[in-house]
Amino acid sequence: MHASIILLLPFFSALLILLGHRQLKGAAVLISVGSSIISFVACLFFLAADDDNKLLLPFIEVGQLQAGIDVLIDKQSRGMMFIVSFIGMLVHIFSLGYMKDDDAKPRFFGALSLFMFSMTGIVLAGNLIMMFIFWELVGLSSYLLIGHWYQKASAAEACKKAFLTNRIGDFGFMIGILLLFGANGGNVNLDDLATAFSSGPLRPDAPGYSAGFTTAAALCIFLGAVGKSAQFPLHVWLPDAMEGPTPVSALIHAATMVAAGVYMLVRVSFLITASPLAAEIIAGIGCVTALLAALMATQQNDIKRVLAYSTLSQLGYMVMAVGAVAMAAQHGHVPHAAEPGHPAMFHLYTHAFFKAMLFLGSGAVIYACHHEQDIWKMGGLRKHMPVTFWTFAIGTVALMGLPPLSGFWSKEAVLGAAYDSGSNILFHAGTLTAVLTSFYMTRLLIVAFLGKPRTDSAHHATEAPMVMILPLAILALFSIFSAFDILSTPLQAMKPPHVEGHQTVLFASLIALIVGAGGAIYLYRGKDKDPVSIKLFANKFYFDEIYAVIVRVCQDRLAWIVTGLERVFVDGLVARLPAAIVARLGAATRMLQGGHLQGYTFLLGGGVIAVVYLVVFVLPRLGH
Amino acid sequence: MSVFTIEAGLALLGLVLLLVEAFKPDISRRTLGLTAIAGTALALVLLVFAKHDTASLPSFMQPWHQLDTLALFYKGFALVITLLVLWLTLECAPYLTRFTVDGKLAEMFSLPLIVCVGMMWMASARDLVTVFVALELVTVSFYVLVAFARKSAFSLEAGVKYLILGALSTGILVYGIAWIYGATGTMSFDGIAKALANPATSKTAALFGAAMLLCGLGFKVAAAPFHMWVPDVYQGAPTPVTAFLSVGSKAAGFVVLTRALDAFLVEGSIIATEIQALLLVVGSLTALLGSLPAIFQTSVKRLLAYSSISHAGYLLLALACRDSARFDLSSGGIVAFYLATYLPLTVLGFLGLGLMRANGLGEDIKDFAGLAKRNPLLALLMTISFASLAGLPLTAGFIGKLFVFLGLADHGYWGALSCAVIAAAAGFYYYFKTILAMYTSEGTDSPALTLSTATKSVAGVLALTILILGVYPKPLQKVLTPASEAVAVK
Amino acid sequence: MITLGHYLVVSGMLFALGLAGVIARRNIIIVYMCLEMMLSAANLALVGFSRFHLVNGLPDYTAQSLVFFTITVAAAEVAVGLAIIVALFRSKQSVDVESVTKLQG
Amino acid sequence: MSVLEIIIALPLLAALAIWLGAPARAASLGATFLNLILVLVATVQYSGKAANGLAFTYSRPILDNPSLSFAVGADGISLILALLTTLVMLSAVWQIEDRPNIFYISSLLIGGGALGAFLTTDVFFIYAFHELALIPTFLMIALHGRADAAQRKAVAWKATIYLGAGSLVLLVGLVWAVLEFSGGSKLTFDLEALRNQATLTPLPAAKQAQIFFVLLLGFGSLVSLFPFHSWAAPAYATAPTPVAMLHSGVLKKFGLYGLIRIAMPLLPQAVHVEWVQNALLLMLLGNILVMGLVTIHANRLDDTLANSSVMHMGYIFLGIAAGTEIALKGAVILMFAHGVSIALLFGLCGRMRNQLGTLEYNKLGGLAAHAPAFTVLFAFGAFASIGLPGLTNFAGEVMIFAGSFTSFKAGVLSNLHWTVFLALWGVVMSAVYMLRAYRSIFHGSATTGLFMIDPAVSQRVPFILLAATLLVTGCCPWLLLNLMKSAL
Repeated sequence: MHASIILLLPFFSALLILLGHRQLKGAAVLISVGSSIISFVACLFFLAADDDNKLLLPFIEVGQLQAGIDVLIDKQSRGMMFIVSFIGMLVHIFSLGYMKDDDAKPRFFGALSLFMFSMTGIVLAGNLIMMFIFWELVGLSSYLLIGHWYQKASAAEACKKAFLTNRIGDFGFMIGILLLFGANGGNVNLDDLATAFSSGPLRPDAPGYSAGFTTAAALCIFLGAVGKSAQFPLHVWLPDAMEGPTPVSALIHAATMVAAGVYMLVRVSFLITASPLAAEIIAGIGCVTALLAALMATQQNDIKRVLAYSTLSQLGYMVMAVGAVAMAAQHGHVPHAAEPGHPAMFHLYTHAFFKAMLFLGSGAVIYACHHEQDIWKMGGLRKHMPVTFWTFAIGTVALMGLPPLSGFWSKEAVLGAAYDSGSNILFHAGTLTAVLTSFYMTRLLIVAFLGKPRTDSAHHATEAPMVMILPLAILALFSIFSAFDILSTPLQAMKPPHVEGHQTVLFASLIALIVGAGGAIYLYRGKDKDPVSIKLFANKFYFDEIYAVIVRVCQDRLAWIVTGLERVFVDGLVARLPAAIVARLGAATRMLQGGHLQGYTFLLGGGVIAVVYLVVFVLPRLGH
Repeated sequence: MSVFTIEAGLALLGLVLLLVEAFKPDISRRTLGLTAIAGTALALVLLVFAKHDTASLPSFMQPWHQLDTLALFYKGFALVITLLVLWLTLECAPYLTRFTVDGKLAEMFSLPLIVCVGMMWMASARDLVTVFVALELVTVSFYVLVAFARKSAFSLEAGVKYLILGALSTGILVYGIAWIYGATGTMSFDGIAKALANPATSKTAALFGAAMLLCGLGFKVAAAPFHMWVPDVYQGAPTPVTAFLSVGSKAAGFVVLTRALDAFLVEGSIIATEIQALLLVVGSLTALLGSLPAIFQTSVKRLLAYSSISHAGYLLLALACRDSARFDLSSGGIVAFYLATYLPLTVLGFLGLGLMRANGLGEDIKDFAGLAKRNPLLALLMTISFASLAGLPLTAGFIGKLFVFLGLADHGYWGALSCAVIAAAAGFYYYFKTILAMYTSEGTDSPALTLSTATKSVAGVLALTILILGVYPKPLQKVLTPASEAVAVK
Repeated sequence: MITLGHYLVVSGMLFALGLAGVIARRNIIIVYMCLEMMLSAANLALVGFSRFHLVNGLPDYTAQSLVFFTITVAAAEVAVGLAIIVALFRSKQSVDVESVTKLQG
Repeated sequence: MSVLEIIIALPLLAALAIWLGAPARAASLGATFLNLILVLVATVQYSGKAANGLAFTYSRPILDNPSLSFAVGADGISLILALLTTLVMLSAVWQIEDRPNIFYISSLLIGGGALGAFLTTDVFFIYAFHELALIPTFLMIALHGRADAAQRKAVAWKATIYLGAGSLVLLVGLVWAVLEFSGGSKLTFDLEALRNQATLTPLPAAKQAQIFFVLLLGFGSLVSLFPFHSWAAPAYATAPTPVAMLHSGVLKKFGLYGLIRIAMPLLPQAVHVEWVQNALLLMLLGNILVMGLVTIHANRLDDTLANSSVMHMGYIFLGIAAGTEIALKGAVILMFAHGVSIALLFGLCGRMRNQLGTLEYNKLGGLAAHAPAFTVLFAFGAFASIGLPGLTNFAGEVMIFAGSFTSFKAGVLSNLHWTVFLALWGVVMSAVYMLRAYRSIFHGSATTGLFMIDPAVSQRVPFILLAATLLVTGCCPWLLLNLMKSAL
């Protein structure tokens, strides 16, 4: 019951607003915000819902293909649902302030409702096809929201890029689903798949088991997560997605949607655990993403971009954790606990709060500085916007992993998983990333908030209105306390059991914190411009440029060539050549009708002779 | 009443009209035409009520004259086409008289009656002598008809070409008859069939005779490679005569071909395989040689001539498919069916052409431009006619083609089928080209065309016939079904 | 002894000559005469076949009846044909086959 | 007398009435609206009676042997396509404004032909009704197409010759099938009888494959199966709006319908014969990949839409190549979905051309600012054709893909499966060109001088109708699937 309210309320809200926003006008905003609040309340009840797996609505039911809208209620979905509806509600409220002067407010809120609907769908999805459906729909809402200011060319390009990059991921996701669909006799229900992998026809000792298949399926599914969670090499869309309004960045491109990839990977962890190779690759990709993104973040000057790369990096962390946990499980390191826990999900949970807050904080800053986003044009905001500063600072240290804030616990869990995976590289890279995280976040805080205002807009900045401050404050509280049992238990966070004896991990994370923060303070205190300049990082390892070349060569140039070939050969051989032959024959046969009587008599006589010759001499010889 | 009496009466009427014109020169052509039309119509009515079996004939006629369903059908067919041609002549008279001596048209009303009698006779022929005589009656009359508009250089040229080539084919035909007689020792179709089924008969002589005979007949039905005269003669001849040639003369040729082939391809015939192969080759070639040169035609009349050749190809292919146990119609029946559906299409097409001429317009495709604006009804009727000629379904033209395709596929003659398909595909081009011209906006500034009520109704009936036969061919099949039984019994 | 073969050879030669004449000659009158020759060839063949095809010891006269028809028809053809050729001559002042080439294509 | 006969006759009679002088708009809107209602009622009635077998049957013999009859009857597949036809026909007719009567007449003829093809059960009439649309399509493109006279005539010729030749090949295939499956001595064109015979005495697979291939070539050229597709894109890009809507949306589905209704049941094993399947897979990959790239290369909206419509046929063919129940039903759903979405897009495209005079991407931009409703409607079409869940196309595509995988054994990938993977890449490509189009036309800043405003509400109705159909059947594809419970 609650599940259907949570799912359908935003759907109808979105439908109503998107189709009738002209008529609704201001009411559209109320509908959207109202529905988000009601969903949140319903979600509080949902937290207490029993584990369940039931069909909500039919969709396609033909033969083996039984793809309905069915909900899978367990700890993971309850916890995730809370994050989504809670942050969703706060972002709705924040947007009331942030988008106050926007002409297209109804459209914005409509798309936001659409997003809430689709994200809820992903969270509740009980089978992979349903998950794919909502997977695509979050892509759509993300597209609409990034392109909210479509008049700006950069926004228009960014939303297109986001959608297309995600499409590439979905390409793999769908293949993965199809492989599982075929192999498991048409059943892609998550519960049933898990059973099939543990004791069903897909278990490793079953007859006809194919390790290659399992790896392929796992990697294909993973490709979906690569797209959605912006992992290397499909990470390029996320920084550009910052073209959308900042609340959107907070909700979609930091806290929830991009985390959907991780959520989904944890959902299919049975599959990843079944394939050592896939687990290693996943961990490796996560690790590379975390590290690369952190490196890129150190040289960004746009406040939202820093946060975006940070998000990338943290998502990489989570994905690495997924892989690492699976690797650990393959080595027999299964943490025994009554309650299911997962470092990736736990990090997702804490990260959602502080990263959403950071984004909203940056939103408040941008709002205050009249849409100035360059941190070097800010400075000294601490005095003008104290609440924003303090919440931002809390978020920063939480992200850096300062004990005992929530980020510390989850980061330690992730590093612990990397440590347990048995791969030193993962652990070292993870630690290095932690160093860099501390470094760039401290840099951000120092440059944007401390020191003196460097421009007029920073000078005249004033604190944001209440509707924007309030969500910040609430999120700040969660950033601090969410990792403690007092919150994490009722909120059904998948906190992994704390394993004693991980001294190395603890030290590593603390040292990383100190080194990174110290380095940043040393380098950036009181600076008016960036003392470090590393082109490679600033230009994001030239990924965009490389991809531009690939697209130009592999797509546009290829399209040009193929179009030419199609016109010349296909059209030429199949259509124009026969047409030309027939036309030539027509002209030739027409020559027979020259109008000369002698020619006709000749042909007639010749015809007679030919016919007689044929009938009397040739045909009898042929035998039939 | 005996059918023979009707034929004799019709011939008499033709002669009387000829004499009346000669001795009473001031008689109006309208009177003459209406008399001829009335006579033909009466004959048609009488035919329905006449005695319909061979036994009703005088016994001396029975060896060379028969009255099976096929014969009766073709007799009716001949009367209908003659009726239409006479009416068409009347319609085109004001234009035609400009090219005739003294503006007289008498022969144009009397000779068609003679031709009609010849065709009716041919339908009943049981031996080669009768065939020859009836055929020549038709052919010689046509020499006159084709060249009738003597003041027109085109008509005269067509007449000369038809005369020379027709006479040449007559020679070949007779020579073929001679050799068939030599090989089989008989002139009657029954006897020939019997002799050919006898392995002792000389195969080479029979083959030689049959080939020559088929060449001669091939000329009449415009089979390739004896089709060269068709475009020139059709284009040059007065439009009613062209329609008559295209439908009547061709039908007459095919009825003889049907009879002859029934004999040649009889069960156990020593020359069956060769003749059948020849028919397939000639049929395919005809369909192609009719269709391909038409692609570049600019004269609609000439286009219809090529179309007529192409249709002859399909008909030959239908004849090549013998013994289709799977449908009720024999190949002869299919040919009759095809010709019956072909009649309204062609006549409607030539009617349109004649009306264009009567309104002082040309016969080129460009003259058709904007017809839809000038006279929407005529454009629609012509569209129906041309679509049907192209073989579009839901029109009569399609059913016949379907039968041909069915027969070819049933026998596994895939090569011939491919040729037929190519020819039909090319056909789409030139028929649609004419249709397109009628609807273009160019030429819409020309004056509107007006049609008399009689014209409208005749054309309307023809168009309706095309459509009705296209969706409800059952009655026609009913008429023809006993015919096929009669053929099968033989 | 003159056999059927002799008749047929002669008839064949006549026919071939006629055909050759039709194809080769340019004067329509001569062409027309060659056509008559072809008909004669056919007649000769018919008569020959008839003579050597004995029914009850007598030649079979069906073929010879056709010969009479052929001769008649040939006469009719000539009558009509010459009329047309004369008309042609009147309008073109020529009886050359090349004078009728307007209709083509 | 069956209600289906009325449904078929209505548009044809309306066309005749207009020719005779009836008010064109009123007559055609009335007829098409009434038709939509009738089809909806029939559909509801059909799904009410357990959706089993053929319904509303009635037969009028027109020839004894070979036995032909004007036999009507509908099962779920026919009804879905009839629904598509009436929907598109109503929208197409509605959006015609201030054009000569021939626009109405030809729309009605094309629609009526399609209805006849979908609702009759005699192979003869199925074939015949399709051909009925040939002349109106030809004339409309040649006379009222959107290019200079020489070019539009060339395009019309190409399409007509292609369609004509294709239908002749098809005729050969049908004739062959009729001969093989008539059984006994009597020839019959009755589809049910042929199907019964096919189940009683199935042909050897090798022979089935031969017949199927001929039918595939015939039907395929009508559906623009690669490499017989080169007529389609220029024809749709050039055709006047209602013709483009009806032909690409409805009439083109005839070939697919024929394959599913005639070829597949008669020759069930044919697609599983290796060479046939491989050939079909190659050809449909041509549609998807080659035409996908060609579409990406297009730089005008009409070109993009026309080529995309060719490309998307590949997916439906994939459903046929897979040949399983799920895939075939998916193919039917996709036929419906594609018909509605492409008709919507062509309709909007025509409007744009009328208002703006150009469809070139580099001359357009920022249209969303002044025409929000138009933009939303276009987005429905565009995202439907991308295969966004919630719009009908997705349901069809996912069923086709899933249907291709029902026989999958872990670790063994057949050609079919590889094709599915490549086809999935095509989905990415379609997103590329559609979003590029959307971006260039609606996003960005408005180009000077070129801007359009939303159509009046009454003029939006046809497009809203189509968009709503996409949404409703997209969210509830079971509405359509319920109709096909016993089909296939």
